[in-house]
Amino acid sequence: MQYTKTPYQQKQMIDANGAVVGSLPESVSDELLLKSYRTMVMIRTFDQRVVALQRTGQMGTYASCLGQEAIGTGIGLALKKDDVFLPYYRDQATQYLRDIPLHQQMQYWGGNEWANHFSGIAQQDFPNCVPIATQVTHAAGVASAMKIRGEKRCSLVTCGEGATSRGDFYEAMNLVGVWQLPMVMVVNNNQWAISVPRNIQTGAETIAQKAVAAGIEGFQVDGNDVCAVYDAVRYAVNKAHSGKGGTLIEAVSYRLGDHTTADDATRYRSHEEVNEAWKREPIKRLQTYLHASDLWDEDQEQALQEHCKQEVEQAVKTYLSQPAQPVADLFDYLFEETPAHLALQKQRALEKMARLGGK
Amino acid sequence: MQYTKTPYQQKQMIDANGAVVGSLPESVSDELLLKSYRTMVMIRTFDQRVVALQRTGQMGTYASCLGQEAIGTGIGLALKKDDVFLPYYRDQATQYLRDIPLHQQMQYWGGNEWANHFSGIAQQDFPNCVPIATQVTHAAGVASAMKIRGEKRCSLVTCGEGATSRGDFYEAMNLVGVWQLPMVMVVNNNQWAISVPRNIQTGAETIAQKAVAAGIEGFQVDGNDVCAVYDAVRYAVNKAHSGKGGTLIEAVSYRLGDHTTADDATRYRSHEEVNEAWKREPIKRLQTYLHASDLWDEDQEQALQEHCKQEVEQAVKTYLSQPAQPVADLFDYLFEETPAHLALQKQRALEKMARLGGK
Amino acid sequence: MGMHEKIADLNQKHKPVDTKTPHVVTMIEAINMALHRAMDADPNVVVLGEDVATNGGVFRATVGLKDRFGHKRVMDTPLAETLIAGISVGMAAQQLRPVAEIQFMGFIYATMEHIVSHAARLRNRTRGRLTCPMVLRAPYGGGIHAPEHHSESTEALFAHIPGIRVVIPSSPTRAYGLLLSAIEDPDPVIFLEPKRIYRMVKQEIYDDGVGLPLDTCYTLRQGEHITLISWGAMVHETLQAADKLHQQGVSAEVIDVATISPLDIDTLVASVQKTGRCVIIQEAARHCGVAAEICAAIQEQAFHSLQAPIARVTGFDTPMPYLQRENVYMNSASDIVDAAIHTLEVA
Amino acid sequence: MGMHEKIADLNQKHKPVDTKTPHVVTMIEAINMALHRAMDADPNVVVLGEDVATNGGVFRATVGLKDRFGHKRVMDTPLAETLIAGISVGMAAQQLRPVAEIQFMGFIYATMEHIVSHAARLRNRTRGRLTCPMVLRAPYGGGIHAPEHHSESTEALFAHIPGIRVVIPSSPTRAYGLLLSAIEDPDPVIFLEPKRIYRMVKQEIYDDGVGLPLDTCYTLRQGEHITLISWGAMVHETLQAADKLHQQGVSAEVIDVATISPLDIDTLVASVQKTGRCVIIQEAARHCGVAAEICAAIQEQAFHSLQAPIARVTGFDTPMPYLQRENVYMNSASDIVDAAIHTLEVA
Ligand SMILES: Cc1ncc(C[n+]2csc(CCOP(=O)(O)OP(=O)(O)O)c2C)c(N)n1
Ligand SMILES: Cc1ncc(C[n+]2csc(CCOP(=O)(O)OP(=O)(O)O)c2C)c(N)n1
Ligand SMILES: [Mg+2]
Ligand SMILES: [Mg+2]
Repeated sequence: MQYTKTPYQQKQMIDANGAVVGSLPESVSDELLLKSYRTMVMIRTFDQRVVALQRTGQMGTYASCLGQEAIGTGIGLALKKDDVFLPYYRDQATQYLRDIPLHQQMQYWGGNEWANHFSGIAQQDFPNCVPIATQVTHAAGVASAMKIRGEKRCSLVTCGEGATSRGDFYEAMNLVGVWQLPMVMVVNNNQWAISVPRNIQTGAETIAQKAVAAGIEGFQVDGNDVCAVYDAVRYAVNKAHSGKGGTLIEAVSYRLGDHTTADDATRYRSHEEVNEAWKREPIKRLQTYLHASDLWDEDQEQALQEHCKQEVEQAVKTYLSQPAQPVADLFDYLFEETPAHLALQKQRALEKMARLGGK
Repeated sequence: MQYTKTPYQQKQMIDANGAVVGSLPESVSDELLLKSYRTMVMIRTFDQRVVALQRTGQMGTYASCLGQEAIGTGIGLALKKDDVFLPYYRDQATQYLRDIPLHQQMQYWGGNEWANHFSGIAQQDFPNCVPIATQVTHAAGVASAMKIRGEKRCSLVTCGEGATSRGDFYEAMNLVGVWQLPMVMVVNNNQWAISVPRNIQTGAETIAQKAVAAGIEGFQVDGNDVCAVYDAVRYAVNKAHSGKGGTLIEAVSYRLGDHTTADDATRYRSHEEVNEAWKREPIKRLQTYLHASDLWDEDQEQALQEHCKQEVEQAVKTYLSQPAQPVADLFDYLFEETPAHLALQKQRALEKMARLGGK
Repeated sequence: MGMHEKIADLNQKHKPVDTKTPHVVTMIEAINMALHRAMDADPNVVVLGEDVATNGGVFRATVGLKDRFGHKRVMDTPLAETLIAGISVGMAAQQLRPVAEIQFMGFIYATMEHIVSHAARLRNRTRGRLTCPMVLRAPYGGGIHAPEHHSESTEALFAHIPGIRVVIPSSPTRAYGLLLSAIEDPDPVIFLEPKRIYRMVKQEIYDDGVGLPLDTCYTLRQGEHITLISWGAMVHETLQAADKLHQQGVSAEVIDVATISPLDIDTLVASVQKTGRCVIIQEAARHCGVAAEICAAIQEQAFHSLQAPIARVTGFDTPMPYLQRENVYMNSASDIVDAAIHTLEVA
Repeated sequence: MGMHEKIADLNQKHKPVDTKTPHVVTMIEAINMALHRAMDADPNVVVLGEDVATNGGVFRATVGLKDRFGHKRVMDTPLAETLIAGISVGMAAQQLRPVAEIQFMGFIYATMEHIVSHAARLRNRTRGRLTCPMVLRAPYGGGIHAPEHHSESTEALFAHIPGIRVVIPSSPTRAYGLLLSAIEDPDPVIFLEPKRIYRMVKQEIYDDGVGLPLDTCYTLRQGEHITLISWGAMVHETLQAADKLHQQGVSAEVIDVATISPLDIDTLVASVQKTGRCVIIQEAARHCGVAAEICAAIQEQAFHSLQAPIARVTGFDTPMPYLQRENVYMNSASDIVDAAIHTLEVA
């Protein structure tokens, strides 16, 4: 067998103008569309509020998901509760749909390890992963455990297109291929890895084609089209559950914000490019479609905006009232039983805090 | 663009029976065929003698290239003197053609760092690389240097098919694609990585298709057909020299021997498989072709066998008479100038050797 | 520390284990026995690595496991160390107990990101929600005339990392007991096997599934005049040195550190408080090795007992030479004796 | 140690450099200045890493270089640390002088195989035929309230590896001079930049291309009663501690180790022989850190001068906590003063 290039068809259901391409599949119900929309609006509200918190010194460095809400939302809606989600760090929407409260997500970015203490359906999910691409390998391990035990579950991992340059990405994908692991890889191709544009990240025409290296299925979807993302992930999850192996999904989107609050993207990319990208962003198009389909009206929009604002403000309040964790916690979770040397160091830290009048 | 599977055509010129497939290209002259043949016979003679040395305790662990002589030979004949060769550890033939004397190759396997002190056209070549796949990344660095300086040279790196599972392989190949590096990657797919067969190494149908992940050209050649290997490498080297980027060549062959002298392959593979593979080995088919084309006769064969034996025996003699390196050498090549602590340690080592009556 | 309790959980058929008959085994056989025992006792234990399944490992540590426990629990991985470490983290987070083999310690560096940034932190990062009960086994150390990169002893790199245990056996008995405990341990363990002594001595072992504690040093020989501290293969030269010293009228205490991180410093300090003199022997390069930590910690806590500077017998700050000169690198019992005598001569 | 000689080799146009006017700069500016100077002086110097070209580095260390020297010499790489280290080895073997940036030390672990197994060994392995004059720069250390993995100080891992230098500046002057020497050095250098003090103080620097020696410690303050040894950002707390001690009538000698491997032990030993007491301060986790080596080496060589155990002020054996508790991890000048007083109180 060899592989030859053929013209590519990116999967899309609702285009940038809110028009349906072909027809929506059965899996995409009105209810789903409305839930998608509500989720995306909530997450955008959250996102902008957290950026504001950071600007006023009440938050650590934060990675905004502005413009990429459809990816996290599509994933969150398609993933099943027994599956395991391994995020990178722009997965606010998925985490929200995995029932991780907004204030807990704030607590993470605010710098408190207790934020990673998920419960409910996220109980086995991984926390955000900072060392790029390493989570892809963990996901292969999680999927291996599922396969070894013969469970009908899968792991779903996300990463950026920059992450696809790292060895971890390929080593893990290769394993997915050869062990036929129940695993879904979703690449958020937001065109930038900090200041490095997609075209100097790899010579491959698409990220999706990297799947060929592992002998697995790979395809591109419009990552600003929540329906397309949802449908693609649903397909890949079902495939994984039925023992047919892994899938690489390239969700093509755009990072409308800075890389993080520590970054200033005007240094390396043009306003024009960003303005162009705004025309394809995910929320507006779905709103247009919902309006056009009489699924949504101005009152509902008003109510939703108000609701989201309130929820987010409530989360901010909870977040800001959460105390820093007890100092002892820094020492007691390295090992199941705290060894002697750490017990000693803990004691010293507590004494020091006491001396300094700290809590 | 997307990639679709199409039936594969492995490049081959002289088949397992010694028959020409299609016709030989101009680049493959009679002279070249004869030189190929002579080289392969020399290397096989060398290889078997080194294994014997190891069995009698006169040699360290050795990785035989039995059955894979065509790959190293094709590379060595196609590579230009200003190019840089980065081998893995089954490249005895290429190293021989890069003028690294046989006794020096023995010295390497015999455990003496001076064996890596190449001169002549191998002056800038890398020594054998033990940590699997890391040399592929070095080759990308070498090619980057050439590209930065605008030189008409390339790097050529080899590895096994097992090595293609490692992150280094993909990270480097990705760079070759995106920086359009003058680099040739030749994978010796000898079907086994110690005890692990090709089909549990990767789910990809071919190693060649991994090139798709990097957006570079990749193809398979019959690695037992020295003409096909030569022609493929020649093509890739020319392409690199003319600024058209990198190539992945999968040379399909078979490891007829144990993995190394420390291995016993009968533990994990069948005699039948090995016997089948012997029918496709590279030397016999070329001999058949040369005889059939009246380029070779029995007398020449006798003379060649005799010549190779003598050369190899001469090399053995030289190797066995080489002293171990001076102890001081262990300390004097870590840094250009030996720092104080190493000078002290050297002194202690020399004193110890003196006490023990060692040289 | 025993694994008996777990046998009840076992959801697959297993041969009854004879715990009464002693086996006279080498260290590599003891490791193989412990792996069998652990897999038998707990269905969550899985073994993975390069050539560990069909081939039984290049040193035969995993021989027989695949036939006994099947390919789902004994897995040949693709050739990728980062992957091996990384999937172990993922498996462990799913409550498996992966025992991964890195074929030689010289190829362990590609695992470091997963060990340092993930295995060592998963429990802490999630405040105990996800844990990482994995073992990363690797043959380590020199002295077998192997090719380049096959003789490394860079245990210090792992010893510096908070959140993992680093365990090194030096006899068949300790290999069996420490490996069982490492596998049973709820946290990640780097288990380094001194390959030079894989087949050096045999000991009588009962395959009783009883682990040895990971939080203690092992005093192998009591003594009054000087404390000799070592771990791994060098324990053997250290014991020989103690014999030679004994012939010279010197009574040396010999301690096998066994778990180099977290360290049982109390045992070491108590010994030096008794003897007043100390030599630490490591095979690894000198600069920033584990001997430095032990030395620093002892002088902190036993300063007033010390009658002489603590001496270190270590490898050179060079790579292990290619095999023709390997012998120059390795320290012998005489080198240890010399250092001890020198230390004893300090007034 | 100057780079003047090399300017003659220069085969590309460059602005004449004003070496007479003093620049008042922060450490990050000094690093940027040194990079400009080195690239100006030697066309073989190339800069590579993530976001180093167009963006000028996430800390602005490489700002201006791409515009000045072009994209062939200042390269944004794909996001792959193993690659960055590995291609640097390949480039260096071809006589370039790559200065590679790892964006944060927390992402340096993926480079370890290339550093340990190749960069550190290329000269030795080929008996001087191929060499590896590369510099691997990385911002390191905590104290800037960054996300997880952005505050690591694992310099001990590199310090243990034979064949590389590990250099850590602690002021703009030393950053400028040490970086120039690191780039000019014919062997691999790990250059760790304490990011907490990137912009903390300014110093007057002449952009004269003169490097500072890599084989010496820097005595920043002479003293009689106690020796305080540190490196990196903690040098600042150490100097503050010396001030406080001075107010209490204690004269403390302060030494910035600067190059932690190979170590200039002589300067340290001489100081402790004079003062008889010593505190070593490191930001990193305690167990098997560089302080342990310094402690071990000093007690070996200055045993009879020591009037008190050598004390270590170190980080805890935990990862750096998420930012809300970072302050608990970091030691302050008072912590150092306490340790010094404690040491001085030993009879
Ligand atoms: C191993 C590693 N290297 C470098 C970094 C620093 N870093 C953080 S995000 C980032 C870019 C990631 O780009 P991409 O994968 O495209 O994801 P995006 O942020 O665009 O969503 C880099 C270089 C890191 N976190 N981990
Ligand atoms: C990083 C690394 N891991 C493991 C090894 C041990 N090892 C040596 S050769 C080998 C198999 C290599 O297989 P392949 O790449 O197919 O090359 P071949 O030996 O078959 O030519 C292994 C696992 C090594 N040398 N380096
Ligand atoms: Mg991106
Ligand atoms: Mg192979």
